[in-house]
Amino acid sequence: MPLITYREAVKQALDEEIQRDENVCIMGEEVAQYNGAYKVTEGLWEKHGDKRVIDTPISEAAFSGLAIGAACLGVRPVVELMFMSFSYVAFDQLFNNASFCRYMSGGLMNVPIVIRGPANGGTNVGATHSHTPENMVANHPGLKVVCPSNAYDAKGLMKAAIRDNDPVFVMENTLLYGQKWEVPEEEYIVELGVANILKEGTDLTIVSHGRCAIISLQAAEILQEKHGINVEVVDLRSIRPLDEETILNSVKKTHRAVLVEENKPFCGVDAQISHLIQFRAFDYLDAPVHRVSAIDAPQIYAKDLENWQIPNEERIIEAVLKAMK
Amino acid sequence: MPLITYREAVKQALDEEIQRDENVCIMGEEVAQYNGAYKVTEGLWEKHGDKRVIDTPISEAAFSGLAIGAACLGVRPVVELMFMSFSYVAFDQLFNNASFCRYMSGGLMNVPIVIRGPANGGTNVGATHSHTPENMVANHPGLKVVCPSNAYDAKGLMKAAIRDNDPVFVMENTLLYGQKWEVPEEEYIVELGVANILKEGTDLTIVSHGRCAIISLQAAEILQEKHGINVEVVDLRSIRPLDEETILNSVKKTHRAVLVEENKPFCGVDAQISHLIQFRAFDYLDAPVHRVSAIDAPQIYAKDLENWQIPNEERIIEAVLKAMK
Amino acid sequence: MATTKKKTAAKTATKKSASKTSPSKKPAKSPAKSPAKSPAKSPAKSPARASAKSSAQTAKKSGLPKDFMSAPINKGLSKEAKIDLYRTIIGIRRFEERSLRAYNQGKIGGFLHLYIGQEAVAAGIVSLMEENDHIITAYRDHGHALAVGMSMNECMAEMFGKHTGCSKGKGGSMHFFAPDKNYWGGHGIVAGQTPLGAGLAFALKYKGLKGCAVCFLGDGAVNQGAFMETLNLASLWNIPVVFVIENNGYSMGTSLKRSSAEENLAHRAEGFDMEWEVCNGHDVFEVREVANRAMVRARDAHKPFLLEIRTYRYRGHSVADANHEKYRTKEEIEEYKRTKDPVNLIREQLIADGTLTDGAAKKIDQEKKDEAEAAAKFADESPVAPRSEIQTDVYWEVDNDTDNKLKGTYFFND
Amino acid sequence: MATTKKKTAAKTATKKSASKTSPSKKPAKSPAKSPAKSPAKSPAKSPARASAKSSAQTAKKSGLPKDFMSAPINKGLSKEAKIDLYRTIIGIRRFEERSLRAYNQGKIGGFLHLYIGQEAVAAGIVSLMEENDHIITAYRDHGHALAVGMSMNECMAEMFGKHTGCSKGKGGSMHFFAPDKNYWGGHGIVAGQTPLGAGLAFALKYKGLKGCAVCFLGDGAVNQGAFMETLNLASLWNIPVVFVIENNGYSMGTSLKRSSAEENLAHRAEGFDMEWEVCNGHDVFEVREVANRAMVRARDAHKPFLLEIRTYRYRGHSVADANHEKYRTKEEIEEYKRTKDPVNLIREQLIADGTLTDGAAKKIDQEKKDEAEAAAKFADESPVAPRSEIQTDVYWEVDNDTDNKLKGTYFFND
Ligand SMILES: Cc1ncc(C[n+]2csc(CCOP(=O)(O)OP(=O)(O)O)c2C)c(N)n1
Ligand SMILES: Cc1ncc(C[n+]2csc(CCOP(=O)(O)OP(=O)(O)O)c2C)c(N)n1
Ligand SMILES: [Mg+2]
Ligand SMILES: [Mg+2]
Repeated sequence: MPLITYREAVKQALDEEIQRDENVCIMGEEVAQYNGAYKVTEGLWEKHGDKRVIDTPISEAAFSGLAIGAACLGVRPVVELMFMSFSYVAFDQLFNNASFCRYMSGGLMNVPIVIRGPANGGTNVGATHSHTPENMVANHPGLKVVCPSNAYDAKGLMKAAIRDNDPVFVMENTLLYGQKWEVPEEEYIVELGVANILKEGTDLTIVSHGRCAIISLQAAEILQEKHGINVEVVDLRSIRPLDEETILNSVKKTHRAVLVEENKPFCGVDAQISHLIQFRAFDYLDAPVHRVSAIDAPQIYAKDLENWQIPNEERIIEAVLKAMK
Repeated sequence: MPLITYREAVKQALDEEIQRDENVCIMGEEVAQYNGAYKVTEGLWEKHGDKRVIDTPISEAAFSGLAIGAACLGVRPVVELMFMSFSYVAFDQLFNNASFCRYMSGGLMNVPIVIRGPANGGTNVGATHSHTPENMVANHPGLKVVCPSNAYDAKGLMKAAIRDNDPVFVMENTLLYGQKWEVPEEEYIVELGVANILKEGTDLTIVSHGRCAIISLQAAEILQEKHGINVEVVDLRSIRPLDEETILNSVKKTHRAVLVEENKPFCGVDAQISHLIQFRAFDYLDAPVHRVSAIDAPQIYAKDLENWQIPNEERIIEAVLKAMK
Repeated sequence: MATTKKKTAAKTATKKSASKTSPSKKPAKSPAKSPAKSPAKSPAKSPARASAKSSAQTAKKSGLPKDFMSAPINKGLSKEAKIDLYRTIIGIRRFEERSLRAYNQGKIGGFLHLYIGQEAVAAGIVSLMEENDHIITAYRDHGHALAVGMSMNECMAEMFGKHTGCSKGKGGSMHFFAPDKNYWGGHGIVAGQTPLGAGLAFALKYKGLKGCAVCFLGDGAVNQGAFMETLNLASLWNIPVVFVIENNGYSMGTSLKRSSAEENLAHRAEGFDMEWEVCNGHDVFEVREVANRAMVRARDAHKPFLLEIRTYRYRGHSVADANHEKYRTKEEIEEYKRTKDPVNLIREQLIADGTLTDGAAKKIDQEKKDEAEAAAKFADESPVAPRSEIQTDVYWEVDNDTDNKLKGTYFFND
Repeated sequence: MATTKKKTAAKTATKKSASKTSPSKKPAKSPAKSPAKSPAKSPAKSPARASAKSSAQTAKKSGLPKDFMSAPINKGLSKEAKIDLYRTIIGIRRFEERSLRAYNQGKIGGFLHLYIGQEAVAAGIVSLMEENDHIITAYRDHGHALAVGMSMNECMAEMFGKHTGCSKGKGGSMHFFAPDKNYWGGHGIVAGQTPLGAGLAFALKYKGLKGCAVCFLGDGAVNQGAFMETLNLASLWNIPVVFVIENNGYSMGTSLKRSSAEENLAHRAEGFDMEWEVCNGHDVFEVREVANRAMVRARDAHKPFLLEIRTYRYRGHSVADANHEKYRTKEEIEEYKRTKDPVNLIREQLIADGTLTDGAAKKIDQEKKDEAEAAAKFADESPVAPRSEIQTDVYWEVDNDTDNKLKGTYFFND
């Protein structure tokens, strides 16, 4: 299988879906002529032209809402937010209109849009550009959200998201864009709602999503080597819908869980996962569910400090060792 | 002590603080000449005039942000959102600027504003007007949020919030505005971060906030009478800061917990409380922590169905009985 | 009233200087010199009087008040079409009156924003809709709903929160939808529908369909950022959307002049290089004449348009607004009712031109009263949806998962 | 360039008709007739050329290009004050150049938005600030920071992420603050600072202080809803805020004409009944002359103002923008540098009027280079804050809780 970058994987998904369905179009700031702030859409405008790949002014509320309206009539827009942080200026459109219109119309309409863009810290861009709002998306029934941790999932989930008839947020990660994974040349889809066991293990379950799943995997390898602890790593991939069974089966096997994410802790995704585990696997737990989240403060700018603020191997290992006690 | 309404209690707090500190002013849609959409500010404009009680256009982002800017220079604005739902159109101002400016300036500034307004369902106004965003507020370090469940707390917490030097959200409830409680005539403050035990009990702890705490208390009385179960009811009052010790001490005593809130379940406040309890009181728990939240769907309009969607005595009792098994 | 047209080219430095250096024009411009007192500014104080003054201006220009019934778009109307306009207008009125009663009887909960007084706007514009035209509006959405042909039954039942309602009782008064009739709601967040309106129009252009979207909003809604962003986007991208500001002079208790610094709301269009026009909303034929030009232009040239229609609501902002005779005078309300009532006006017009007799008009009126009454009965007798319906219509994929192929958990209650 | 003034009264129906019915004025208006080709529109394509054309227009009107140095506000400047302007402008340039080197050396992370080319705007406006004037800007904030008197050390250290930085390394390049110098940041979200700017001005008026707030934003930022809402609010409430659009022709890779339907951005002010003006930004004396009027008016009359200043950035949007010679031509950049460089211009002006000698100018230049170099050294040698600092400066109450009286938990890591 060819090794391609996460960036390339997302682009392939977009490119293929644009070709597959004439209703699929991409809009966002700098996605067309500039090739995307992170070059995810590189070449797509040149290939598909103004109609399918559309540069917008810096008006996230307007173009997000416009995408929702267009979706009513069968267009299937993929809206790029240059950073998911910018969902804050389009919050009402995305978290009220995209999420609730179907319901308020008694099911008469649906909103097949994709909102995609990076949602991560670790790049020293400070508090205003480092949001990871998957918890807020998942809090809103009517919305779906996935957080691909690698190129394979990024492509497969993006294609699933575009074909889905509900609004789906795809949370990408600028730190992963340049990393490579094996991705098959044949067409494939990664279904929403299916977690991925990155590493089997017996002693403890790490549940994670997005880039943190990769860091967790690295931590698991160190734990195996240095501490002889055999950790199972579950990569959620999809937050809503959520693959509860895979989480629960793993914890029922290992009896311990550490949850790792970049969200700020108060009501992060892992607060929900923690509740789920203790609620549905209470009798299987040999220790409380531990969490490793971003250190609870606005995202700091300084590189060294931010690298400590978001989960890293060291902090994960520390939490696992505590949970093993 | 005089019996006064929740509405009157909030108004007294506003009135007294306006008189105490010349920098305190109120702004929002219809707060002045119209006396407030829910009459919370009735009479204040007449009494204090244009400077202190200010009607705004329907521009939540602009006037919320304006309040933040004014706070930089020592004004202490109390911003009314006619519904907390409308925080969605001011999300960036409230959840980026109010929360992060202090941090990004390395502590050179602070933002002493209050954001207040009703955040509740149960009034048949549908999905767009029934948000309970205290979970999202609490997710953002730099913000504080309180949810008074009665007139006494409403007044005391409002005064604490106005005197606080950080941004504080006060989540009120339209269903409580007309209800009466005893409120002393002397000045008092309810400090942030202190929970209130509404009822002592031995068998199980209900943790709740806002109007749900009142419903929980009623459910607890029924449980006592009909089922002989002696429930302790903890009213959080303040979500961030959070009185973790009161929650934990209660659970350590009762060994069981049911969490009740109006939030939608995925990453509701109670997901965080559930994690807290299992993490810090793991060995004390005789049963998993149960939750009663809004039934997971956009808020429904139909009265009967909405009354079922948000927590009610029946659903709480059912959960307690399950948790007692 | 004067239809206030653009495109004047009043936009560049040169132009500014030009107008400054032509003092001989000043007399003609005098009303504009002190904007606060100009006639066009006064509707906020009293729409009724303002409109009267504006008509006077038109009269000055053209010699006579314009007879909109004889404008080309109206002249061609069949007798039946004209009667239909009357039927729609009076139907909305009777429906609203009946729903007000139901609200007062406690049958309708939450909010009830009545459209009484504004009927000719929705009726006029919807009567111009062609196959590929779509509309969307805010929470004051009953008039538009009935105008596109939704039944009184489904609308009334929706407000009663019944399963037979157009949105199964899930949306309520503010959230009527009929996509099959090109009606996309019914939206509760002020101006929240405006980007969606542009999106409908965007889709038409994207798909190569000849049509336009009409997006209604209130005079208070113009101060929401999402709307202003959308004006720029619509103009920049040449989207065939017509924004109709139903300027009834108030947003809740706030008069126009207390909410917008520039009271000529449509004038904002110029900052986005967009065409605009202002007209009155009580004469359905005026609404049709003006809106038709905007809609034709949108369809033909893929150009957006900002149309401000001066109208009036008789009732409070919502039924809960008991204050509405505090922030405006009883006289102001009565004056409008007396001189500009849309129901009376069209009835008089149609009787005058022989389309209707007094008797025929009364008969239609009675039919609509009966229909509204029957709708209330229907709504009352309809069942509430079962509790299981709380969690349907959330996700299309879940609702249509007939083979149970979906993976993962979609709902999260314990 | 022509300073394009308001208030023309071009706002009402009457006025519109007037301008339409005066064909004799048409020649004077001809550039405006096809806006897409009018000189005022061309900056998006090429600010350099456009400004030239506009100056020509001024010349036509006044006979000669305006000499801004002899305008009253500038004529009174002491020699030292003029040299200070030069010092500020060249100081910004040298600081930016040095920080670019530091970025390329990997010493600065994240974003780096350079102000090179725009120096005269911040320098000119800040030089007009009085005791109660306050400023706020976006992420391209180094020029304003240095102009208000922040030290190169604290600014450079901030970008290096060091504890000695103005924000202790917590804010980074986009988030410089100096409240003691009336400088309120440094804000990363496009237009997010604009309501705050109005709030600063609101507070001045509230407290009865005579002053104004100047709020800077970019040409791309004008299309954010929050900004447009704020325009209305500022005008409606008569808030003494001056919005300065630093129109450098591009928002990232998007030229003005691809982001705003109406390219005369300041023209939007009319839709909010607000005064506006347009000027060039390369001549610090022009900036001062025009901005002074706006600021005086704001202070004296409590009136907002929308000022569009045409300027240019030499570098990419941020240093990461390697594309910037793709969306604009090398010639466009070179032309601006050659004919309008703010550093060269003021140096020439001050040498011409005898304020500076060539030698004295070079000496100042060298001082600033040395200062920037020293700042880089200072930053490099400064310590990073300890990890415990991650959780300080979040809440004022926590930071100032010297008696440990606060109740409850404020931070939530396991
Ligand atoms: C964002 C937002 N802010 C406030 C409200 C509350 N609200 C509902 S309608 C309304 C007044 C709107 O007035 P206008 O736009 O003139 O429409 P009208 O009611 O006159 O039809 C207000 C303030 C809301 N629904 N949404
Ligand atoms: C709400 C929001 N959307 C997008 C961005 C990303 N972004 C940062 S700067 C910028 C361009 C802004 O251009 P302009 O306002 O002209 O200012 P300039 O960079 O030219 O100074 C964009 C799109 C952002 N920071 N915030
Ligand atoms: Mg109105
Ligand atoms: Mg720019």
